[in-house]
Amino acid sequence: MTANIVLGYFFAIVCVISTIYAAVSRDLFRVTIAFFVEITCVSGVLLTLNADYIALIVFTLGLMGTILVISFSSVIQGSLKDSFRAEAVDSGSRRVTRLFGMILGLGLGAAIGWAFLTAPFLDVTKTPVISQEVDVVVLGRMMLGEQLAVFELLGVMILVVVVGAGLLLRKPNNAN
Amino acid sequence: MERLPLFISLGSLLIWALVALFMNKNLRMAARGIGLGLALVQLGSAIWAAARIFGDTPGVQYSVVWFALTAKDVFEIKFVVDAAGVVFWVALSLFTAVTAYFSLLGQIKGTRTQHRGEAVTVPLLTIGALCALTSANFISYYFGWALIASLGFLAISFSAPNRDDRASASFRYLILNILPEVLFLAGILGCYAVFETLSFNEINEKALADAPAWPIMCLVAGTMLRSLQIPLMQCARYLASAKSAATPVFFLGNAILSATLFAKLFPAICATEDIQYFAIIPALTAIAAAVMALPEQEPAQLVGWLVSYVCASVFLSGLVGSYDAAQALALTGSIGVFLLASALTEFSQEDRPQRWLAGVALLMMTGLPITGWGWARYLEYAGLIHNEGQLPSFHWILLGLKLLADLLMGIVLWGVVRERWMVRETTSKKVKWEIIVPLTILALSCLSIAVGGRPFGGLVGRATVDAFPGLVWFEKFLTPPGGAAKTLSSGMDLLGTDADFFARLLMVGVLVVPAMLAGLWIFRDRKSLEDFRAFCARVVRRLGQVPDQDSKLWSWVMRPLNATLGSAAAFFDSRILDRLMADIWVTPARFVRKVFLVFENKVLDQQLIDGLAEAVASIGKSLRLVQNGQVQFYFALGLILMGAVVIKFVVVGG
Amino acid sequence: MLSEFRSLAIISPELMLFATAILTLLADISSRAKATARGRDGSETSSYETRPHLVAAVALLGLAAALILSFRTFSMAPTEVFSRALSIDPVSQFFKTLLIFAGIITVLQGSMSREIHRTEKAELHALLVLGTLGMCIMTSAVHFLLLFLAYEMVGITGYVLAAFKRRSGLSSEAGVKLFVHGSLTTILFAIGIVMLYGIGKSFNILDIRGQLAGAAVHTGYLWVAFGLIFIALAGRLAVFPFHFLAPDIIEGSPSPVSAYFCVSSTIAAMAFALRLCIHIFSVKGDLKWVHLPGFEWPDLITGVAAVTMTIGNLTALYQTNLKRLIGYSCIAQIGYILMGIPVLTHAGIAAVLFSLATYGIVTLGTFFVIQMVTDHAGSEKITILRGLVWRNPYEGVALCIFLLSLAGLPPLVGFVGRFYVLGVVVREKLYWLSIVAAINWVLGLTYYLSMIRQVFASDRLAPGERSQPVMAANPVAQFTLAVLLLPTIVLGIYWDPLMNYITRSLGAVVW
Amino acid sequence: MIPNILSAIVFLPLLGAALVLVIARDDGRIHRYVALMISFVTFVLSCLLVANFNHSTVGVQFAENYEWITSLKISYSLGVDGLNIVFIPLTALLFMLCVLASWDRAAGLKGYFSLFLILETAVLGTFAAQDLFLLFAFWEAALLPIYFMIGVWGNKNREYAATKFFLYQLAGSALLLLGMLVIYYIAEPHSFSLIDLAGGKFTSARIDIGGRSLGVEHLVFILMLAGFAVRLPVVPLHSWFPHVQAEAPPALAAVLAAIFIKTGAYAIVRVNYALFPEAANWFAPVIAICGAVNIIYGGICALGQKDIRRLVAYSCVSHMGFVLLGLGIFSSTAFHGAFLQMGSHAVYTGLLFFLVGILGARSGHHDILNADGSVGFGGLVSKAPLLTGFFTVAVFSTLGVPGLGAFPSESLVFLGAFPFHRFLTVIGLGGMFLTAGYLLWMYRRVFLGRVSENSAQITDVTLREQLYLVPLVLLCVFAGTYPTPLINLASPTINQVLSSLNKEAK
Amino acid sequence: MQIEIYLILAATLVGIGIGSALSRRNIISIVMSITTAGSGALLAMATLGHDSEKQNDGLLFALVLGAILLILMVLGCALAYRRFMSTGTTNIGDRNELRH
Repeated sequence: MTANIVLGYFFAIVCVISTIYAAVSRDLFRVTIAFFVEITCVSGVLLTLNADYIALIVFTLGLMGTILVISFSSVIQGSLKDSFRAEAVDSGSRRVTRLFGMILGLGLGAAIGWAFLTAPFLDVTKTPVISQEVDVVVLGRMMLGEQLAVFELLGVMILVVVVGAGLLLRKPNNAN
Repeated sequence: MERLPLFISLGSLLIWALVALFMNKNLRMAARGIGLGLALVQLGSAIWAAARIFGDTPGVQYSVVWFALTAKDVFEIKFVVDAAGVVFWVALSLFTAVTAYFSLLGQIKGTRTQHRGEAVTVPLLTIGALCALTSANFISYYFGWALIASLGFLAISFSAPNRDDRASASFRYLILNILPEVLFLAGILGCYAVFETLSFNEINEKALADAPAWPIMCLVAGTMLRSLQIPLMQCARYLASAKSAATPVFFLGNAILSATLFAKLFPAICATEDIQYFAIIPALTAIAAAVMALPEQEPAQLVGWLVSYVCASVFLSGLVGSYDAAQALALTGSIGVFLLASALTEFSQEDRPQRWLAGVALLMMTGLPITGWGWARYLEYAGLIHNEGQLPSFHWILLGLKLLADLLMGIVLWGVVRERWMVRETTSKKVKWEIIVPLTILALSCLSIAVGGRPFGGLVGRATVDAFPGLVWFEKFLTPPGGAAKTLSSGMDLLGTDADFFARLLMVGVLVVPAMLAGLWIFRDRKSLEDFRAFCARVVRRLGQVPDQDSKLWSWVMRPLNATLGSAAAFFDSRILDRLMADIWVTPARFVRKVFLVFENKVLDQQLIDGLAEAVASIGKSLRLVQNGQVQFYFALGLILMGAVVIKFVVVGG
Repeated sequence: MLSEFRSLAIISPELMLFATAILTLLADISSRAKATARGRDGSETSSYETRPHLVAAVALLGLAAALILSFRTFSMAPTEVFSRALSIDPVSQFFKTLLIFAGIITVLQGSMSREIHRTEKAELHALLVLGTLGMCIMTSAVHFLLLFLAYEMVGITGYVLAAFKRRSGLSSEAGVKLFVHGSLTTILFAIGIVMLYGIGKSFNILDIRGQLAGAAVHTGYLWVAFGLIFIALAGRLAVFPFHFLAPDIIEGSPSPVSAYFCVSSTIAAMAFALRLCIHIFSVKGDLKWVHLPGFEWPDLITGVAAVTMTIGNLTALYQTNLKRLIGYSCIAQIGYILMGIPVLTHAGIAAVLFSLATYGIVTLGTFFVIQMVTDHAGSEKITILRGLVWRNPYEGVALCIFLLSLAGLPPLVGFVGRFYVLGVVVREKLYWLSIVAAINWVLGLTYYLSMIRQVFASDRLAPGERSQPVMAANPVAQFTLAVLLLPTIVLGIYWDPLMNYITRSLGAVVW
Repeated sequence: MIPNILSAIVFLPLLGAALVLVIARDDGRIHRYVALMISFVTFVLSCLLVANFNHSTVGVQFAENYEWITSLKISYSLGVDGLNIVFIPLTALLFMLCVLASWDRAAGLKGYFSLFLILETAVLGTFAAQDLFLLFAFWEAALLPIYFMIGVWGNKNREYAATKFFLYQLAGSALLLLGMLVIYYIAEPHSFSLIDLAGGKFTSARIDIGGRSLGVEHLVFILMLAGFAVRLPVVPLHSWFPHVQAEAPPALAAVLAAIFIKTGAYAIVRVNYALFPEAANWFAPVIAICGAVNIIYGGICALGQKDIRRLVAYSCVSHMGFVLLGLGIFSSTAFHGAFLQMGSHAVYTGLLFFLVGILGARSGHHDILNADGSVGFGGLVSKAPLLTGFFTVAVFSTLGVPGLGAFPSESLVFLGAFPFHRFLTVIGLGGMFLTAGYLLWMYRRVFLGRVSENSAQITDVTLREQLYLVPLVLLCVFAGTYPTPLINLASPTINQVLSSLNKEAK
Repeated sequence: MQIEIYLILAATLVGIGIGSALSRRNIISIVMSITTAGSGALLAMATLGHDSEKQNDGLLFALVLGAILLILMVLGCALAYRRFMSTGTTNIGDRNELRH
C-alpha cells in the first residue's frame, strides 16, 4: 500500500516535471522524450488506481505517439537529425504570446482544479476505492454487452482514420 | 331657368378654352373666330342675366353640395347673381369679348399671333373672375382668386414665352399674388374658425355681433396687398413689362376682384372695429402712384401706375364705408383703364385708332364730370366728406391726401392727352373703322352711364332721375347687400346736403379746372413736356432714389434713410421692391435653403444615415482584424471571453 | 433478441449510412482500372481510371435509402435503445432526416466539385457519409460516452475533409486549424463530461438530469462544467467566443465540405445544444422547461446569441470572399436560431427546429450555386457573381432567392423561421433581445444585398476584368436546385404542416 | 358578381408575372402586351368592385376569410371598406398606365414586367389585407421588386439608391414586426386579425422594459408608426426617397411616389388608428407637428434642388405632410382632406413623374441647372407645347390651383386643421407657397425663357404617351373640381374611425 | 494517495497541456501538448470512475479517451505532413492565408 503511495507520488512528480519540461523546451527531440516520459508516468499513476488495462493503453499511446512523432518528423524534414532542430527562433512579442498562452492554460487548469476540489459531492481527501476486479474483464464485458454501440462506433472511427490518414498521406498523383 | 345664364356663360367659356386648346396651327384662325363668337354668347348671357336681375327678379342664389362629410361639415359651392355681381359680369364679358376681338384681329393681320397657351388662359381667366364675381361663399370666391393668380402667371408667361423679361415678370406677378395670399387664406381660415361658416351672408350676419376683427382684417389686408398697394406697389413695374398680356390679367384679377370682395363682405367690413385706419395705405398709395406717373414716358408703365391708383381709390372709399363709391369707382375705373391699356398696347403708336381710343380713355380717366369715372369721383368725395360721424378728423386727412393725389394724376393724364392729340406727329392716314366702331360704342355707353348718373341727376333734381328707368338699375347696383346698417352715403340721401355740394365743388375745383389747366400748360409743346418730365424725374430722384448702392444686405432699409425724404422715399424707389424681395424673401430663403440642404445632404443623409452605416461598417472592419488567422489566438481569445463570462456568472450571479 | 432486433430496425438509418460508406469505398476500389500515361519527358506514370459517377451513384442511392428509412421511423413512439444510450424520438428523427438530406446534397455537390480530384471522390463521399453517421448518432445519443464518440467522429471526419483539397495551402491550413481547435475543444469536452460524471456517477443524460434536479448543486462547479461543454458546443456551432475559426474553415475547405460544415455540422451541433441545455440543465414543466434553480445558464445563451449574430453580421460587412462571407452569415444565422433555446418553451424549441430546417435547406442551396460559380470561375472573389443572372438566369435567380431567404424576407421560408424565433422571444418578454435581433435583421440584409447586387449587376466591367463565361447547363444541378427551391418558396407561403409536425413531435418527446 | 373578386384583383397580376416569365421569347415584345392585358383586366375588375360597393354601410365588404396558418391563427383575410376602396382601382389604374409608360423600354422586358406585376400584387394586397400578418407580408413583398427594378434598370447611382431603399424599408419593417409580435402575444386570444384586434383592446396592457412599466398601446403605436413613417416618408426618415426617385426608372418612380408611399399613410389609419385609439389621441399632436415639419422641410429642400427628379421627390415629401397634418387632427374635415389628398396626390404626382420621365428620356438628363449654373433645358414651351401643357396641369395640380389636383384636399385639411392647430396650419400654408416657389422656379427654368441647346432636340409628346397622360389629366381635373363621389365612398368608414377615435378622447 | 492529488495532477496536466498547445508553434509539438492535456482528462476520469461503486462507465470512457487521443495523434501527424507538402512548413502560424 505504501509502495503504491510512494510510487504514485513519484510518478506524479516526474510526470509534472517532464510535462513542464516538454512545455518549455525548445528542442523537439527533448520534447518528444519528455512527452514519452510524461505519458509513461501517467500510466504509472493509473497503475496505482489498479486500472491496469487503461494504463497499458496510455503507455501504448505514449509509445506509439513518440514513434509516430519521430517518424513523421523524419519524413517531413528528410533526416532525423534536422528534424529535431529547435523551433523557429522566438521574437519578443512571440515570447509574450507564449507566456500568455501558458498562463491561460494554467488558469484553465486552476479553474478545473478549483471546481474539482470544491465540489461538495466529492470527498477529495479520501483515497479512491480500488476495484478488486481486473479492469480488462469489466471493460470487455461492457464493450461487448451493454455498451456495444460504443465499441462499434470506435470501430467506425478507426475506419474513418484509416481512410482519412490514407488520404492525407497519399502522394499527389502527378499524372492528373 | 335662373341658372341658365350663368351656365351658358361658363359653358361657352369652357368650350372656348377647349377649342383654343385643341386647335392646331392651321385652325388657329377658326379657333379665334369661334372664341369671339363664344365670347359674344357669353356677353349675351350676361346681359340676359342682368336684364332678369334688374327687371323683376331679386338676386338669385344657388348652391352645389361639394362635400357632405358629416351632418355638420357640409361644404357647398355657392353662387349668387345679384345686382352688383351682374353689372361687373357684363363689364367682364365686355372685356373678354374685346380681347377676343383683338386676338382675332391680330391673327388676321398677322401682327400679333397668340400662343396657344395664352389663348387658353383668356377664357379660363374669365371663368375665374366669373367665379369670384358670382361667389356667395369663400370656396367659390377663392376658386376664382387662385385661378386668376395662376392663370395670370401663365398668360404672362405664354405671351412671349421665350423672352427672359416676360418670364421674370410672370414670376414677380406670381409673388405679388402669393404673398398676400398668406394673409388672405389666414383670413378665410379665421372666418371659418370664428364664424364656423364660409358663406358671405352668414359671415355678414355674425360679424355684426361681437366677433374678433382679425379674420376680416386679414382678408382686407390680403386683398389690398394684392392690388398694388403700398408695400407691393412697385409690382406695377413688373406688370408693365408684361405688356399686352397683362391687359386682361390685372384688370380682371385685381380691381374687380377687390371691389367684389368689398361688395360681398361690406357689412362685415363696416362692422369691424378700426378697420378704417387701413385707409391711410390707399391714400398714400394714390399719391405715390401719381408721383411715379409724373415723369413716366413708357405708356404701359403709366397704365401700371394708373391701376395702382384706381385700386387705391376703390379701397379708400370702401374702407371709409362708402359702398356705392367703391362700386362705382371699381366699375368705371376698370373700364377706363381697360380701354387705355388696350389702346396703348394693342396698337402701334402710329395707328389712328390708338390715338382715338387712347384719347377717349384718357378723357374718361381725367374725371370729367360727364364720364363715369367723374361720377364715381363725386361719390367718393361725398363719402369722404360725409364720413364725419365715424372718424373725427381722420377722414379730412384722407380727403386731403386723396385730393393731392387726384391733382397730380390729373396733371399727368391731361398731359398725356395733350401729348397724344396735339404734340405728336402722325404718319398713318388710314382710318381703322373696325377698331373705332366697337370702341366708340363702348365709350359712348360709358358716357351715357355717366351722363345719366348721379352728378347730372343731382344737378337737375330728383324728377330727372325718375325719368331715366335705367338709373333704377344703378340704384340696385349701388345698394349694399342685406344687413348693412352702417352704409353711410348710399342712395339718394345725399342730394341737397352739404356733402353733395362740397363734393361737386371739389370735382370741379380740383379735377377739372386746376388739373386741366396745369396739365395743358405744362405740356404746351414738346420741349416743355420733356423739360417737365426731366424736372419731375429729378424731383423724384431727389426725393427718393439715391444712387445705387447695390448688393448690400438690408439696402432697402439703408437707401430710404439716405434719401432726402426719409422713409417715404421707399415708395418712390424703383429698386426698393427688388431689394426688399431680395432681403426679406430671396436671401433668407437662400440661406434657409442652404442650411436645410446642408442639414439634409450633409448632416442627415451623409453624416447621420450614411455615417451610421459607415460607423457600423467600420466596426465590422475592426472586427475583421480580430480574425488574424492564428488558431491559437482564436482559442485563447475564446477562453478568455468565456472565462470572463463564467466568472461573472459565478461571482455576480445571473 | 427480438428487442435487439427491433433496436436494429430503429437505428436502420444509421446502419444504412454505414453500409453506404463501405459500399462506396468498395465500389471505388472494385471499379478502378490501372491506366498508364506517357508524360512529356517520356516517363511512364501509372494512374487509376476511376468511375466517379458510379461511386457517386452508390453513395447517393445509399443516402436515399437512409432517408427513406429515417422517414419510416418518423412516426415511432419515443424509445431508447442500446441500454438507454440512444434516444429515438420524433425530434431526433427530424434531425436525422435533415442531416441525411443535407448529406445527399453535399455528396451531390462533392461529385460535381472540380476541387476534388476524381480519384478521391469515393473517399470524400465515404467521409461525408461517415460524418453524417456520426451526426445522426449525436442527435439521438443520450449517453455521454456515445455523445462524445459521435462528437469526436464528426470532428475527425471534419479534419480530414477540411484538408481534402490537394496541394492547396488553404485547404491544409483549414485542416490544421480545425484540428488544433477541434482537439482542444475535445479535451475540454472530455473534462466537462468528467465533471458531470462526478456529480451523477453516470454517463446517462437522464440519470445526470435526475441528479442535478434532485440535489442542490454547487453553482461554481456547474458553471465550470457547463462552460467546458459549452466550449465544445460553441466550437462546433460557431457561436460567440469560439466562432472565430469558422469562417477560416469555410473559406479554406473545398465547397462541398464548406456546405457540410455550415449545414450538417451546425444542425448536429444544435441537436447537441438542445441536449445540453434542455435535456440536462432544465427541468420539464408543462409545455415548457425550467432551468435549474440558481443556475442561470439561459442568460448566458441569450447573451451569446445576441453577440453572435451581431458579430457575425458586422464582420460579414467587409468580406470579399464568397465562401467566407457565407461563413459569417452562417454565424449570424446560428446566433439568431440560438435565441429560441433560452426561452425554454415548446414554442421556442419548435421555432429553433423550424428555422434550423429552413436554414439548412437554404444554406445548402446557396452553397450549391456558389460552388457552381466558383468552380466555373476558378476564383472565390465576390465579383465573380457579377452579372450572373444575365449569364445563367436560373442559377442567378435561385441564388438570389436563397440569399433573400437567408436575409429573412417574406414570402420566403427564411422569414418564417425568423418570425417564429422573434415571436417566442417577444412572447417571453426578452424585449432587448428582440430589438437586437431586429437590428440584426437589417444589418444582415446589407451584405446579402451586396451579393445580390453583384448577381444583378449589368453595368460595364472594371478595367482588366474579364466577363465570366456562361456556365453550361447541368440538368442534375438544375433539378437539385429545384428541389431546394421548392421548400424555400412553398414553405414560405404555407408552412403549417411542417410546424404542426414539429409541434407534435415536441409534444411526444419525453424530455 | 365574380366570387372572390378581391383575390382575383390581388393575384391576377401575380399570375400575369408568372405568365410573362413563362413566355420564353426573347425579343420581349409580347411581354408588354401580356402585362398590359393583365393590368387592364385587373383595372376592370377593380372598377367592378367599386361599382358593386355599397357605400352606405361601414363594414368590410367583399370579405374573404380563409384559415391560412392555423398554428398562429393567421388567416387569409381580404376585405374592402371605405378606407381602401379608392386605392384599389387607383393602384390598378396607375399600374396599367405605368405599363404603357414603359412601353418602349428596350432590354430586359421579361424581368421588368414580371417584377412590375409582382409589385402590383404586393401593393394591392397591402391595401386589401385585413389581417396584420398578411398585410405585413404584402408590405414586405413590395420591397423586392422595387429593389430589383431600381438596381437593374435604374440610373447611374442605382445600386446605392436601391440598397439605401431596402435598408431603410427593412429597418421600418423591423419595428413593425416587433410591434406586431408584441400585440399578437398580448391579445387574448392571440390573433392577427385587424377586426379582432380593433377597438382599444390594449389600453390597459402594460409591459416592463428595463424595470419601467410602459403602456403597450403607446409603445406599439410608436413602433408601428415609425415603421409606417419610413415609407410615408416622414421627415427624419425620408432620405431614401429622393435618392430612389432620382435613380428609379420613370414608371417605377411614378408608382413609388403615387401609390407606394400611400400605403404608409393608409396603414397608419388602418392599423394604428383602428387598433390603438387611445394612443392615437395621445400622439395625434405629434403626428400633426410631423406633418407641418414635413411640409416645410420638404418644401425648403425642394427649393434648392437642381435635379428635377429630386425636386419633385422633395415636393412629394412636402405634400405627404398635408396628409399627416390631416391625419393628426381628428376632425372630420381634416381627416377627409387627408384621405382625399392621398388620392389626388397619387394622380398628380403620377402625372408629374411620368412627365419627368418623358423629359429625361428625351434629353438624357434631368438637370434644371447645369453644374456651371446655366439652364439645363429652357424654352420648351415652343419646342414641345403639348408636353408643356401636360406639365402645366401637373405643376398647377401640385400647387393646389382650384379645379386641379390638390385644391379640394388641401382646402379641407386647412379648414379642418385651423380651429385645432392654428400655428401648424399657418405653417402648412407657408408650405403651399414654398410649393409655388420651387415648382414655378423649375417651370420657368425648364419651359420658359430662351431655348437652350439641350432642349433643341426635344420632341413633343407622342400619341402613345398621350394615351397614358390624358387619363391622369382628366383625373386631376376630377379630383380638383368634384371628387365628391370618392369622398362619399369613403365617408362612412372614415366617420366611424373618427368616432371611435373621438370616443376614446373623452 | 488521496483523490485530490490525482485531481490536482490531472488539472495540472490539462493546464500545462493546453497552455503549451496555445503557445507552441510546431504542429507536431502541439499534437503532443494536446495529448498531454488529454491524458490529464483521462486521469481525472479514471480517478472519478474509481471513486464510485459502479466504476465501469468511467473506465470505459478512459479507454475511449485513450483511443481517441491516439487517433488524434495519428491524424495530427498526417495533417502536419499534408501541411508540409502543400506549403513547406509545419509551423502553425506561418503562411496563413485564411484571415480577415
